[in-house]
Amino acid sequence: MRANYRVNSGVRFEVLSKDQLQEMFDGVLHVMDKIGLDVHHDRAREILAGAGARVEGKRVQIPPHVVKRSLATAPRSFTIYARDGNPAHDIHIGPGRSHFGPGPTPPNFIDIETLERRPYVRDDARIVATVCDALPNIDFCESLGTISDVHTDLAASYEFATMFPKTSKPIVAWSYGWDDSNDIHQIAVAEAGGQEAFEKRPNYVHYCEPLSPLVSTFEAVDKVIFAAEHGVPVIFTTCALAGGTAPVTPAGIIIQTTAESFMGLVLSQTIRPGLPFFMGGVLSVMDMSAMILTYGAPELSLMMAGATELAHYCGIPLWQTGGCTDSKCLDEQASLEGSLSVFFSALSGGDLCHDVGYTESGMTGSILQTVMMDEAIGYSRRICRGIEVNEETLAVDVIQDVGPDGHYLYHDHTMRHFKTEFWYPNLCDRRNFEEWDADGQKPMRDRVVERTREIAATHEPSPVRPETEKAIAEIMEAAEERVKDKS
Amino acid sequence: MSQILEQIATGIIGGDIQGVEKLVQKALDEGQEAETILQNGLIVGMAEVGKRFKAAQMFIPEVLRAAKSMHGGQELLRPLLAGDKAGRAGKIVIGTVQGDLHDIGKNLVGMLCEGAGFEVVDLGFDAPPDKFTEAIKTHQPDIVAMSALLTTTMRAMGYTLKAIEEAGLRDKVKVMVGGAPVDAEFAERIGADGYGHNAVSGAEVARNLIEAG
Amino acid sequence: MSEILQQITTAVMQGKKDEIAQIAQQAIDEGSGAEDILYKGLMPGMDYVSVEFKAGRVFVPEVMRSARAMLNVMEVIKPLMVEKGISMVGKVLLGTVKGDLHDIGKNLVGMMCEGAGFEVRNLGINVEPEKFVEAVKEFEPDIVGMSALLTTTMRSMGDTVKALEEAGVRDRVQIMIGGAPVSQAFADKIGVAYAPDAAAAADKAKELIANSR
Amino acid sequence: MMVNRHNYDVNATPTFRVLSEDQIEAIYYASLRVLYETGVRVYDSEGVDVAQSGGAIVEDTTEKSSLVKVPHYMVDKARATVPSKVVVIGPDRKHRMELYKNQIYYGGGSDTPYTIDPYTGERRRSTYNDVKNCARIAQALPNYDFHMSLGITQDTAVGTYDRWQYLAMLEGTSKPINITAVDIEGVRDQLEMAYIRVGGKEEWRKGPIFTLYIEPVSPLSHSQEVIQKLLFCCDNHIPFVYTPCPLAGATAPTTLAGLLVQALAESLFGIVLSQLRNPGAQIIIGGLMSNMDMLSTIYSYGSPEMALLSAAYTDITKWLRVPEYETAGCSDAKLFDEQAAMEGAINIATSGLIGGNMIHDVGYLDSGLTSCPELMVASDEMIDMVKRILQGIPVTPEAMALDVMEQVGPGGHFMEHDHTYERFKTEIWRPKLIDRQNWENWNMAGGKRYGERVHDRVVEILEAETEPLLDDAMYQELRRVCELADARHKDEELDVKMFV
Repeated sequence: MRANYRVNSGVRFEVLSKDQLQEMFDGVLHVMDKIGLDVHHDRAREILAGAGARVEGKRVQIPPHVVKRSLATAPRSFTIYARDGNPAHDIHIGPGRSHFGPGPTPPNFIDIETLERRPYVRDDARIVATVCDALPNIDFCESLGTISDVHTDLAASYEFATMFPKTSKPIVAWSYGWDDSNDIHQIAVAEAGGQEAFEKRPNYVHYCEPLSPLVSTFEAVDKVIFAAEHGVPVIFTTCALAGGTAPVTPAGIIIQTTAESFMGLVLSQTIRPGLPFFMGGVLSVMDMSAMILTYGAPELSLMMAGATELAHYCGIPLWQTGGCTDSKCLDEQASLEGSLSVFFSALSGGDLCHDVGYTESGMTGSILQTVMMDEAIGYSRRICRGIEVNEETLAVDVIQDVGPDGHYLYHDHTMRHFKTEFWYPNLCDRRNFEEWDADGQKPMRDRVVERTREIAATHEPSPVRPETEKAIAEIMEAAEERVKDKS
Repeated sequence: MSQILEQIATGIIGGDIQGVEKLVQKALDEGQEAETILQNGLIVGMAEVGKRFKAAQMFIPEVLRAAKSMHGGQELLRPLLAGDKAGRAGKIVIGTVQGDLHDIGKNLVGMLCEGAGFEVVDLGFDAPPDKFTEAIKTHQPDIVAMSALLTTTMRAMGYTLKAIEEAGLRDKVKVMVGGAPVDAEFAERIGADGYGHNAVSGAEVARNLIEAG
Repeated sequence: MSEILQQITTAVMQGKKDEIAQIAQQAIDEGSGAEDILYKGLMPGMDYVSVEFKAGRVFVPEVMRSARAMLNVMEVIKPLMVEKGISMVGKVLLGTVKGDLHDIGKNLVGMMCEGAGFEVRNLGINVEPEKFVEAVKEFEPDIVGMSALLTTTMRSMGDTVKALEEAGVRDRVQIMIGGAPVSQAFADKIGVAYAPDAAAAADKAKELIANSR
Repeated sequence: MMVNRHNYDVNATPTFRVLSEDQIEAIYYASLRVLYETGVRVYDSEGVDVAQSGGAIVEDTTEKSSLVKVPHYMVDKARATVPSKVVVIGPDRKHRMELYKNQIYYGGGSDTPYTIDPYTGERRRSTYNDVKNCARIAQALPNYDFHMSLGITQDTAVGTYDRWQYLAMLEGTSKPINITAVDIEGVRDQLEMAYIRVGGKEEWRKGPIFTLYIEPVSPLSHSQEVIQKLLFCCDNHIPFVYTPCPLAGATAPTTLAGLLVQALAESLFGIVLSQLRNPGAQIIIGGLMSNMDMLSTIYSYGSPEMALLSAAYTDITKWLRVPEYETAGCSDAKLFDEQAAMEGAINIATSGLIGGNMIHDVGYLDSGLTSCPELMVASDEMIDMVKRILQGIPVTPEAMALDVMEQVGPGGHFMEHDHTYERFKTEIWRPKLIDRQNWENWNMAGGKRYGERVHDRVVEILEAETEPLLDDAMYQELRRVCELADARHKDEELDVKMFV
């Protein structure tokens, strides 16, 4: 019998100490209170003023107690449900868990047949949803593109309408504004069986993106209001560039983006206390030569890990970023950049890690990258699971049994554990040279393409209810009607 | 095919060591021919195991279990089987060569060869050339298999082959080699008859050498 | 005289934004003309910076400094230029289109164009088509540059082009566009020029000027 | 007002741990039990005598070996004298490794039978020239702190390959080297070569220029060669790496904790024996532990378990206060591809985070059978990225930049601010071969994959004119040691040009 014994369940990773986190949190409160943010939305400013904010023109300053009140009502743990009731597809947000999925809105897509870069089209949404549904380490779905072959105003509506029937994993939805948010919500509600049922088991999350530095745009705020009024879990995340739209120092950018995100927090919690809220955002550096927001920088991993710890310190989940790259093709750079950020995201326990499948600094979505990163996520998850230490795993008796110069291949202990202790890859090739050689010397990217095509061609996601199919058709018809006079 | 033979095959696949022995005994008690039990039960099961392993549906520890069950069943049948080999695929003398203490690869090959129906004589690791020649004289194997994990100890394979030649035994046995740094080119250079690039292929090569006579 | 112009060039290259105005004043006092200061002092410095930037040896914040240094001198010599009727390479009017609050890319373009010797007027973000029209009439630019970061606001680019046409000023200016979702294909569709990034935008501006003259 | 913070914890770097202190102790005490109750097999009578003289129980003695059981107090005693810090300095007296606690140094791996030809991309047997080329690449890469051969010379005699290999490395690099030796004569010759290179025995004592790689066989077996090398190192002030290579599921328990128990018992025996022989003898324990892939039967160099075990073992060695031999930058891929990048990136990250001291095998492919110059160059960049992450997030008023945000204000930008100008070069990591251009520019530049750019860099390094590291006289002197060794081995058949 042991006493006073403490174990690590999984590995331990920490970027910031508690004291440092408190100091950064105080910095966030300072920014919100003393500098304030510009909020380009009249009604939002009214709501915020009602909650105790000081409003002058567009500038909104929020005192610390108002922020803290909102933090107190926002939950740390909750569930986003699979639309079909498949518990394996539910996402349980809470300490020590990280989840992964693609990202929204790149203009381009890598065609999985021709492997060429071209504008994102509607059928790509189907492919992305189908493949995400099948991948073992992808937990939620996002489109990886903005549909270019439908009416511009309906890109988001069509995106959701196309993806929703093709995956039962929760979708993170993106939209332009109120109308298409409503299209999306009606589809989700139809499947859930009504607004009340939806609120009990929300099956999607809404994504809103304000601006850095310290600007809440009309659309982003409008969508938060929509989400709060309809009980949709919400993400409020800026996309800041250290050295461009945020301080060049990691502590500075984390503080600024947190303040930007907290504007959405206060707004959403004021409208609907208890609404699940994800703090953002995408934190990376501006490459001072290429003038891009880099999606492959080591700073992204570092800053996102710091932001995750700050969010958790504040008691709310984080919208993480990883599995993305600045590479223009499926290559070694895409793999190493994506793998590093995925690994650090998993280590830090970012609650929803998105952009798995972003390439070319977010300009091109690639489901091939997602498929490749699925492997890196599985790999990272095995490491994060750590090492279990107990009498059975210490195996002193087994070592005694086998003895010097023996082997463990026949041992019962091996039979008991070899499947759970070891991770088995899908894409990493561990055959010896001769077998690999005989099979055509394929690099991993070839296997990625093969696997992607195979999944896209063969995977059958669980269908939506027939009523939902009908509802989707009606909702989209009404939407077309709504925009028919706009160019 | 009778039900009991199917059960034996299933037992092999499941690596049920005791179960297979019991079933083989039962089949004998029921009056089945030993040769039938071997061909339509044990070997059928093991063939399936090989197939599943290649398809990544079975893992090495399971394959080794299956091999052991196969071996157990076969031992029961052996006295009843006709012919000088008594149902065996052949006899192998196996060892890790002199100077090399790594024997995990050699162990794997040995176990898989047993599963393939061979009688295996294991000389252990760090086995000098004369230990091999002695063993050939004593056990009269069909095949001598040598393993090495180090580039430096690979040369002991050459020395051993030479010793076998000098003892006038070279034409009595087939010689196969394997191990991480060994490749087909090297095997050819020292005059071995076969090369296995991993444990599974080692067992296959052994079978092919026997079939080729 | 050329020594002091050399000093100005060096000060631009090194981004000495505070010291440079003094050096320029000294140059004027010593009898340098505005044209010399601009074309033999400032521009060679900016050309160097621009080449180094494209080679990846000088970085955005440094280019910013150099551009700022140049602008500080421009403040000093502007009255002289007006007096003598000396013009810059050209005039560029910039803005992020209506509905879009993204600023950073457009600011980079502004800086690069300034560095290339253009006079730049920046209309800021969320710029209505009418505001572009007004500014074209008043500022009389050679080039109008528009930026958008959102797919939805890309439409405003088309609207702005239309508004310029309707106001009858479309043929007085060249138009170029840029921003993450913007492509050559889209630019072709609305009949304007396209630049994939800020450095390319400055080159494009120069090219448009050269073609128009 | 200047106010200092106190009672304030600072994470100066990210912190990473696999095992809690209680778990480390559970593993440690379990290995003490293995050492005493199961024992280790020792195939060297001198080694057995040394152990016995220190109090070990010797049983089951055969013609070749004995079972040696080590009581706990012997381990305690050895731990009291084993150095917590080992220093190795390259022959240029500049590149140095201070191996202790959380110091990290990256370097290659030893003796792969194959190398990927840097020009043709084909896998073939490694030659003297390959070893020299890998050393030259290591010399050129800033994140390589030490070197190992990354190829076994196979166009020299097998019995003396190690001297030639060392000569090839000395021709290519002036960084510290972890050598291998074919036998005790090989160590002796290479030590002589090191004396020549560094200017005599006294100079060596000031800072040894190599460590010797010694590998006992798992489970729990210590060959004559291994023990003899260990004793020789203890007697001659040679720091050495004592690293078993247990394979979970084959030569060690399948459960990772069990593997750690066994590996630690194997290392502790090395510590005990070395400290009995010469208290203060410099030993580095490791470090290469992984699982057998149960489908392919390979020793996996790219598995997450490898990364995890190496990190966990570092936790243990830090607790023991003994320098650690970590493993990273390696893969099971057969060429430098996305798999090699993925496995390499993550295991480089874990090794850097955990702070393993001497992190080897950077550049290994094909489960340790093939060395790859491209993976070396790519790893250099990955290590650089990880080092950026290791700088952590300083939380100071300057870094928090609240005043800067106020000056810039909502909707502004930071590109022109002094705060950015003064820091961007240190805060923003610059890639070397990673490409961040936009699609148009990348496409215009030829649209190359990362692997192609890495390949170009390899060729560039190899074709660059560099000053020879050895002057002709020294080269001849070193070469003479190799030739004398060849002369002693000239009667061995099958030896010369065995492979190539």
